[in-house]
Amino acid sequence: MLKGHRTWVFANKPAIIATAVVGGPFEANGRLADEFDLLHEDLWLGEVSYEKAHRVLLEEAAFQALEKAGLQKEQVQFFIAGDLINQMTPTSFAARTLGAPYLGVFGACSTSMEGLALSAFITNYGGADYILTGASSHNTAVEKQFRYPTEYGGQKPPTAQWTVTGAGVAIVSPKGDGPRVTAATIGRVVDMGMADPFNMGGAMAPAAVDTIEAHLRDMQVDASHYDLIVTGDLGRIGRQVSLDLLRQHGIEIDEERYQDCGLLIYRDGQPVLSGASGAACSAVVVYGHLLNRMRRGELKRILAVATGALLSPLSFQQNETIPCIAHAVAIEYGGEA
Amino acid sequence: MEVRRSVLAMFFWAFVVGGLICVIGQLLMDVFKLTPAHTLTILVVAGAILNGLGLYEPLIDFAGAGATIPITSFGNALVHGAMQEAEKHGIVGVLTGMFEVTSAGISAAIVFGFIGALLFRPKG
Amino acid sequence: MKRWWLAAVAVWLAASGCAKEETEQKQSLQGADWMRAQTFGTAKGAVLDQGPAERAVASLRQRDDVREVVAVNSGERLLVAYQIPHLKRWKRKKIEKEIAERLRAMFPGYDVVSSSDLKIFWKTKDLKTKMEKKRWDERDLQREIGRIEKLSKEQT
Amino acid sequence: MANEKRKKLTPVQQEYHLFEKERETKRPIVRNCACAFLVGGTICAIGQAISYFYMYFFDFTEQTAGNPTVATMVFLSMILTGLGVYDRIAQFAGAGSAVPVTGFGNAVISAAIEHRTEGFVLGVGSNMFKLAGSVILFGTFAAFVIALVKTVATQWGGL
Repeated sequence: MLKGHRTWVFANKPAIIATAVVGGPFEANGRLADEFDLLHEDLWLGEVSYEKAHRVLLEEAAFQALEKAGLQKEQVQFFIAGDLINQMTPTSFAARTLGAPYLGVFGACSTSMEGLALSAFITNYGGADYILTGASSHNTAVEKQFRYPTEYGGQKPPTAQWTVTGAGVAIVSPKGDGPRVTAATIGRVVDMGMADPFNMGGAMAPAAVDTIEAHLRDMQVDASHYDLIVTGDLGRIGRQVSLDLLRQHGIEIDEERYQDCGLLIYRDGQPVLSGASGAACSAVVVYGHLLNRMRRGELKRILAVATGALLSPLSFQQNETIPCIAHAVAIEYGGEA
Repeated sequence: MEVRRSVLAMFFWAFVVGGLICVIGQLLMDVFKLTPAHTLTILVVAGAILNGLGLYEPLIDFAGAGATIPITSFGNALVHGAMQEAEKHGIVGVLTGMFEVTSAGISAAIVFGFIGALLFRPKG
Repeated sequence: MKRWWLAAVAVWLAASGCAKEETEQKQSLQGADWMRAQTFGTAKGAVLDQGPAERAVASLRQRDDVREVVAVNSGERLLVAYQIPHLKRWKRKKIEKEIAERLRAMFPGYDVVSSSDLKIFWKTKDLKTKMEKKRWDERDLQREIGRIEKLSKEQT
Repeated sequence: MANEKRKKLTPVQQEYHLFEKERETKRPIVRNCACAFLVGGTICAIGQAISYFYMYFFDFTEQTAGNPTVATMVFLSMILTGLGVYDRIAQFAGAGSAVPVTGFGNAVISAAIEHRTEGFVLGVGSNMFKLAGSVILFGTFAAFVIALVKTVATQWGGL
């Protein structure tokens, strides 16, 4: 049901019955290492190319989640996922392995919540019993695609972010137990004319603010309604900018309850500069860490706002600015649900 | 003793001059927000221009590797080779002599690049 | 481990490819104590007349843009190698030209080779030290000077 | 570059740019320059040592020692790039490791290693110069123009 301008409210509250997250070596050293189902020591995952390793990450996460939910892959009716690589081949190839009907979605780093919103919408209206949704990214595959060869010695400025190696998937079902998806707000493309690909957080912050504002307005609640509002991968700079921007727009948010996945995932000492990014960043933190906290009862209501920068190396080289987007999904567990 | 002194002086000036050229590169990257590729391109062209003005050769005499190791020397060497050949063969030499002096850097990069691709894979 | 072998072979190839002539390599500076060898003066033990070389050295020593000089002559060949004080190396090309002209004027009948190159300096000094130790006949000396001369004219 | 772009922006965008700029982590320019100086200087000093090595043990003069020195530096750069060390040094050194010829080598070699998975012909062969190509192009073209002007000036202008 549409509420306000661009928010869906899901009357049936589809449940996230199982989640699984897989990470790479850098994540294994991170703060959230315990929240992963599977961690790899080798960035190559024993494959011959980073792109193949990328695909394997998503496959492993998908099979882990199926196992946890006690499902066979044939029972999955739709697979909705995406990544950052050219034409999304890692996800499409993983879909080939799964054999499920597949919708590839691209929202850059906001793919995870885009997929979750769509999955919730479909299951809410009886479109499916089980939908597998997720997102993945692989640090070096993405670096190779968007920036320089991984061994190239280019100095990154302190505004740069580190792409997460990992995959996070969730199985959404209209029945069953687990955190429930109550609402989703679809973002619109916001372009503030930022053009520095080494400062994604600064570029994406306005998109996050736009979506959060729209969500709160459509739902007619204020920020304190949520125990936690978590953005996807704004990093240190983007988080600060968006927080100040929200306050400027008259939305009071408790700083403690406004977190960023890109800052949660790694330790302070890791050389990630401004924080983490990548399609897997929000997927891994939300489906791993945050849903675990909800299951433990530490959080009741969260709003996950995954942010994405919709650029390509081509558009950047042609001097285009960076259009950005953010999708918000409200998740509840326990309480009056 | 005297020779040792001039060797040490050469090390010192190589360090200082080479370091300063790198600082210019760093300023181009940080202040003007240029990509490394743009920075290196500018430096190469600058090296070629300095040779054209007759300033780069004295710098090499003075700073040794401090002037030959930075990428600016690449532009210098291209002009140098072209001029050398032009003196011998006239205007056609400009085209044919260009890689006379620079060939070492490029061929080493090509050969070792290929060997590297045979031996290594990216560590990430 | 195989990698390291290949790498080692590559280094060896690079190094050996650069040594152009085996014979010249042998005459390189191994063993010669170039740092402490006497700089000024001429080869005393030499039977060959080193008069022109001595005069060239004496003449260049007066210049303040020359720090060390060493010279050898044989027949009508005169080889002069010198070092320029570091801060004057900016004008190296000019100094080299001046000195070459001056020496050519001083020794009209001679085929004069002069260089400020460190390698040429080492080689010339080495040659002179050897001349002190053993008798050289003129032809050998000529050939050796010719070799150094060729080296000094190489461009790349 | 930045100014030209800014003119095209709407007032809202311009306002946001200033807003964001205030909160952006500044590049530590002084520290970066110091690191670039130290590392770049050290690389050049190593280059000087290598060229003395070639002069002392082989028959190279100050002039001719340049080429083998450059080749050796590129070789060292290959080793460090292959072992995954060069990009770590670069994050610290910035231009200090990018500007010396080792950085040129690193650009070629890293691209060659990176694209090996696409095969030797289509991957390594065609991507090797994707970063260093512009250096060669502009260096060569600038040299061509300069040498041409200089030759014309000395040959016809001089007479």
